[in-house]
Amino acid sequence: MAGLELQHIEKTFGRTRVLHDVSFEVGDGKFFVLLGPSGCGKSTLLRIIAGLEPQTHGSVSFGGQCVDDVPPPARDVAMVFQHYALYPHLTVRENLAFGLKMRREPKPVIEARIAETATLLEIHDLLDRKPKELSGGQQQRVAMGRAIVRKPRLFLFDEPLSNLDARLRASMRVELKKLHQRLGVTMVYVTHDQSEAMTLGHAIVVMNHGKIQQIGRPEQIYHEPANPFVAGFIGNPPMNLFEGSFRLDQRQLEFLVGDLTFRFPFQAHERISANTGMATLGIRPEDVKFEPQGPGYVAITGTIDLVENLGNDSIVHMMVKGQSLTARTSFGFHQHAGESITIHVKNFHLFINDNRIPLPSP
Amino acid sequence: MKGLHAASSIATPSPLSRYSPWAAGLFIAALLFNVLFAHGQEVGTAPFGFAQGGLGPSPIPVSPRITLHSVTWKADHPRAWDEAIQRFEQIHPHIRIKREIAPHSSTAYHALLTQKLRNRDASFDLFLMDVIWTAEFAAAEWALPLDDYFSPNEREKFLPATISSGMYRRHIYGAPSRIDGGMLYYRKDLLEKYGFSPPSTWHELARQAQAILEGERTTNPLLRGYSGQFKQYEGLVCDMLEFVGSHNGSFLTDDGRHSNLTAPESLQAVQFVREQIIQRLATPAALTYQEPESLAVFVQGNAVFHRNWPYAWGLANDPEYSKIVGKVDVTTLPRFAQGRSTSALGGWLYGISAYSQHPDEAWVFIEFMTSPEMQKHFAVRASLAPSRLALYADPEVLHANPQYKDLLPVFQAARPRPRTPLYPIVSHILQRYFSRVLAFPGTDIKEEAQEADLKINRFLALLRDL
Amino acid sequence: MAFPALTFVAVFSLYPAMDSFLLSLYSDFPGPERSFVGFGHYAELLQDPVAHQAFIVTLGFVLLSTTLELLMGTGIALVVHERFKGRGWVRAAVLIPWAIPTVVASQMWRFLLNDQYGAINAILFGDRVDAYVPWLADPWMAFGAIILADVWKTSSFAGLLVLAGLQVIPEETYDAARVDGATAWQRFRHITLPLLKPALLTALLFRTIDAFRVFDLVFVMTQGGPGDATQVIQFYGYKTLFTEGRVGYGTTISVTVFVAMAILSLFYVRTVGSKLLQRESA
Amino acid sequence: MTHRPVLLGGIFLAVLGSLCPFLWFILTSFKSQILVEAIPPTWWPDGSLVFYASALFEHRLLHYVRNSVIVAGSTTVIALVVATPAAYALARLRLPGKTWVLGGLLCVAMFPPIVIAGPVWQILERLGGLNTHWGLVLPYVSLTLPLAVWILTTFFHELPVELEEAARIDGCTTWQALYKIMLPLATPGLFTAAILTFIYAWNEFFFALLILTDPERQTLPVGIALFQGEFIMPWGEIAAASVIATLPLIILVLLFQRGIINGLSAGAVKG
Repeated sequence: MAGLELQHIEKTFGRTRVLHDVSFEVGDGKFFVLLGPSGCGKSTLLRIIAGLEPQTHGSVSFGGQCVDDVPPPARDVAMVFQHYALYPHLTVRENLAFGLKMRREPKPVIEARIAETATLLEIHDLLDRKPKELSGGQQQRVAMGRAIVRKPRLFLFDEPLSNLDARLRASMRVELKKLHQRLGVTMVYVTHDQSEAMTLGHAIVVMNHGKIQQIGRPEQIYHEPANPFVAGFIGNPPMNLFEGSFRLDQRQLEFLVGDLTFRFPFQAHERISANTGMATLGIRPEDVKFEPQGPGYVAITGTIDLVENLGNDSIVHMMVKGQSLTARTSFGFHQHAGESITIHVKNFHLFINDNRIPLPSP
Repeated sequence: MKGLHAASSIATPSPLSRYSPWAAGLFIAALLFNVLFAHGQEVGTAPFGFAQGGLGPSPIPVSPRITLHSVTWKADHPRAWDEAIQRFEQIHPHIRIKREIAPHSSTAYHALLTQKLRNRDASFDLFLMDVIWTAEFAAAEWALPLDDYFSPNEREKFLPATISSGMYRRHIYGAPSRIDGGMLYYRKDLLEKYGFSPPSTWHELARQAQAILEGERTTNPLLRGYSGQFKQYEGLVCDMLEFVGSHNGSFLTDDGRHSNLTAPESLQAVQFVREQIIQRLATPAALTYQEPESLAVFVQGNAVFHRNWPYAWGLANDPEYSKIVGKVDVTTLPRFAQGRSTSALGGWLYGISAYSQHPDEAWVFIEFMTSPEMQKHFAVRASLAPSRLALYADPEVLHANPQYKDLLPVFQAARPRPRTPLYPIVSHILQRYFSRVLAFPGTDIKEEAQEADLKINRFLALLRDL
Repeated sequence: MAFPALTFVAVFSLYPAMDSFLLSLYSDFPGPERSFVGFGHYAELLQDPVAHQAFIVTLGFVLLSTTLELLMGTGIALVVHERFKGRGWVRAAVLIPWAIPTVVASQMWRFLLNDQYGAINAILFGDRVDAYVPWLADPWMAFGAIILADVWKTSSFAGLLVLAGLQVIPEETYDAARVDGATAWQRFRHITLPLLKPALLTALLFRTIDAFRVFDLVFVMTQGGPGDATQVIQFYGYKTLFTEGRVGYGTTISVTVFVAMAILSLFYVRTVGSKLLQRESA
Repeated sequence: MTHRPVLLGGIFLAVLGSLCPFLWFILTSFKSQILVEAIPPTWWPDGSLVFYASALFEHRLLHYVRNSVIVAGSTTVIALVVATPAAYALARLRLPGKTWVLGGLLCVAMFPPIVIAGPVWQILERLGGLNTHWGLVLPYVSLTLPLAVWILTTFFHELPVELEEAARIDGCTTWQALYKIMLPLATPGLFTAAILTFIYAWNEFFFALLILTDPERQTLPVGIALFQGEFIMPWGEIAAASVIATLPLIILVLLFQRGIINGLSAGAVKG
């Protein structure tokens, strides 16, 4: 087992640069998630870690050892692919045994490991079937099993759950988490699904356009997104983001977005007043309150457009002075479209020049 | 000319070429001696002592056994050939004959053989060659001159036409295996029925055929007047030579330097073939016929006259194959009023490859195959017309082939196709010309002949520059 | 990994082809020593009426035979694509012509087309023997006969390629069309045909290449006759090179045919073939 | 389907058109000589086996069949062994000129045999390959490679790269990944390439005639073509020989027609 370190990884295909100076470190035994929209370079990064793709610059090391010149078979990693990549002509048992055979493990060891893995994943019944006789979830388990059975020093997952339906995905997520707890091996997990990232990862790297946007623990990423991209990418429904500019009115700080004005109950600090250009203001839907709150809250009035009732909570879409805004409320919400409503917000996220600026407390 | 001498010097400096013709005689005597007295010796180990002792400085390796490779076609009478070769191997235990089989058709056979020779292939020693190739093979120095092996005395015993077909510029390159000549087969029953004697001119043939066709229309609507070979292939050149030649025409001028197709005699003969033979007597179907198809028409009883080679006699009288057994006779081909009957000379010669390692042994084999005994064997067993003159008086041969007696004059006067190293090219031009004027009745014969003349002359001119 | 394959191709195809090309630059006459004539033979070819005619005959053959083969092939493919009892046997049956050596198939057609004992005459005219047609005697019909034999021999191969194309068209597409009220003909015209285009083009390419090289058929059936009516360019090349021994001119003819075909298929490869290979990044 | 009669008609026509000409040959093969060239032709044979006897014993047909099996078989095996890695490399390499390599291969497939025959003959003569089976197999392999590579390349293309990567991560070398994982999956494509190669080698006439003049080594098409004697057209023997010679291929096609078609649909045709 080992940690993983990436230093200044760059990758170009022809003239397109898909990775820009990517560096991070994954602690031994951690569950590390690479999160980003499709095409952000996260899969390429994973393939570079696996050795399937050579990087253009930079280096990869496992447990302090540089593996740049180590071919994939010798890197001792296991990978679970998006489409599982089970060998269609082999039975489940043979699929599991394949990697061990390639490494010339003795037969009894192979059998013991298969038995162990089958128990762990509860796939005993499937061992003698061919992949095409399995359901999607079963194939997924086998793909996982093929990785586990090898006892590699590093697990790599390339969107392993994206081909499953929602329920199965949720339950597999739990199992994966348990599995990690039991095995304690370093795992690198690529996904575009932020909820998978939040629930699974010890640490998350958010990537976009081949660049790292933010590295941090899930709660860090949620509560203190480093830039508008991360802020908009994490959270469901996504954060409301408003482009606008600040104005200092009678020592009162105002943020203007078209006709909409946010009046903050506090004064501007230097970094805000120094900025005369545009800034981005973010409000998480779950931070919007419908009842009057204490001091420090900003109140705005708007009109309800649409209410999505999700059972235990509701998503309220509204128009506020020509700007649309989404809110999430966790208890019964009884107003209807067309009605006027006043909201109260205290938690704001502010980004200037794509950087997070902490707002002063009132 | 310089090339020809070079050719003989390419040949391994065998004792025969050095001490000939005396040595040749000695050598052969030694062989005969060997044959006569060395019979009991074991095959394969028999030391060929005579050659060594008898010829002193002989560089012939005393190899226990030599395999001669002979290029040939698949014979129509394979057993006759097998027997001949068995017999040879019995007499000459130190020589084995291995046959390499090439396609039957003269053209395809030629393509394959020349491909090998062009590449100086030393893997075969001797070959059968069509009489039309002598000039080409000699000029290219592919065939070894046989002057030292094949003595003038011996040559006199063969039909002159066959010997001259093996000659090119005063050297001989081929020993005749058999002779072929075009001849007229006819239904003697039908001719007798209508009171005709065999036609001596083409117009007479046409008249007789017309009369018989009209008379037989009800009994056999399929009956045709004439069946010959008019497909676009080498045989067409032979058939047309017989028409043109018997009208005092020729393909080339007498000196062989120019094409002569536009001569009026030639044009008229071609026109006769187009109008009388193809359009009327033979029907255009003849444009698809080679020998087998044209013979099929005849043996099915559907043609009055049939032009073919000597081999057809045997088949026409074979009840397994023919419906007209006993109703067939054969005669010389007709002529035009002003001309002389012309029979195209065909036949095959034995030649020795210039690249052979064993030319002496090859000659031993050739001599055996062209010996009176073997010529007789093939005449009797396979209806192949012998190239040796004497056999035309041989009772056994005549018993098997009674028709030969009358045909000897045909063979003696048989007319060769143009003798030029460029014969294949000339032949293709001729084939195209004749086939076009026969298959497209609207074409202007003279125009087509001029075009062919032009092309042939262009190639012949190249030769003169040599 | 491609090294052994490329070696093979280099030694037994490319080198010989280059060698031949060089040969085509040397004179055939006079004498055994050949002299360099540059592109003289190519200039001669441009002036050669026999070659022109052979080229036109070849072109006609290629156009007609490939068109007919694609039509027949599509028909065959549509039939054996349907599900019915004994389909395996029918498929095997239509593949038989393809499995018969061309030399044999051509002999067979020569036999079938015989003017006296040929089966075709017997089928058409029965006992009315006087009506029998000497198919190969007429220049046009002989040309037609060559095409007929080729179409018979290779339609099933074209059919095979088209059938393979049919099999990748999803059944749902037809269901959708049927829901939209398309008739069988409309479904064929507007769905099958457009989706079949790549398969048809592939078949067209392979058949065109082969048709350009047609040789065995003519060699066996007509020897180019009557009156050069069926003399295709390859046969003319063969005659010149192998029978007449004019190595330079003969290779010139063949090299020219090759170049014409190469241009044709490079055009094809660029239009269709590149599409074939550009989906890899998906 | 709703258009049953149309379909039945189509089946009838397709089978009739494909089989009838050959049926006539089959009928002919059971006739005796006098019936073969009878005018008008007679339909029904008299059941004579003369031609079969002659083809089998006089012309030693089985001996040609044996030679053809050897030549076509080894051509197929060698061509596939050589073509597979090449196709694999072409399918997987990220080369800009790949289309051109494939186009070039296609060009090679177009070489008229006449163009290369002479030089090939000379090479073989230098190698001592004339009149040997391997001497014929070598040019056959070269001539069938382009088509085989073409088919296999498109086939490998269809196989997911993921599988191969999984194999690499499981510890396979490139070669192991090829023959343990990709090859078994490409079986239909291999099969198609094999049958096309086999039929080519089985039917080829021009090179076989040129290279093999020793009757001991000649292949079937040459053998049958040489049935023809100098002046006799042995239709009956040719018919009988064709029937015998075609039987193995018919059985082959019957057994594997599904494989051939599946192989083609996954490979050559998609575009």
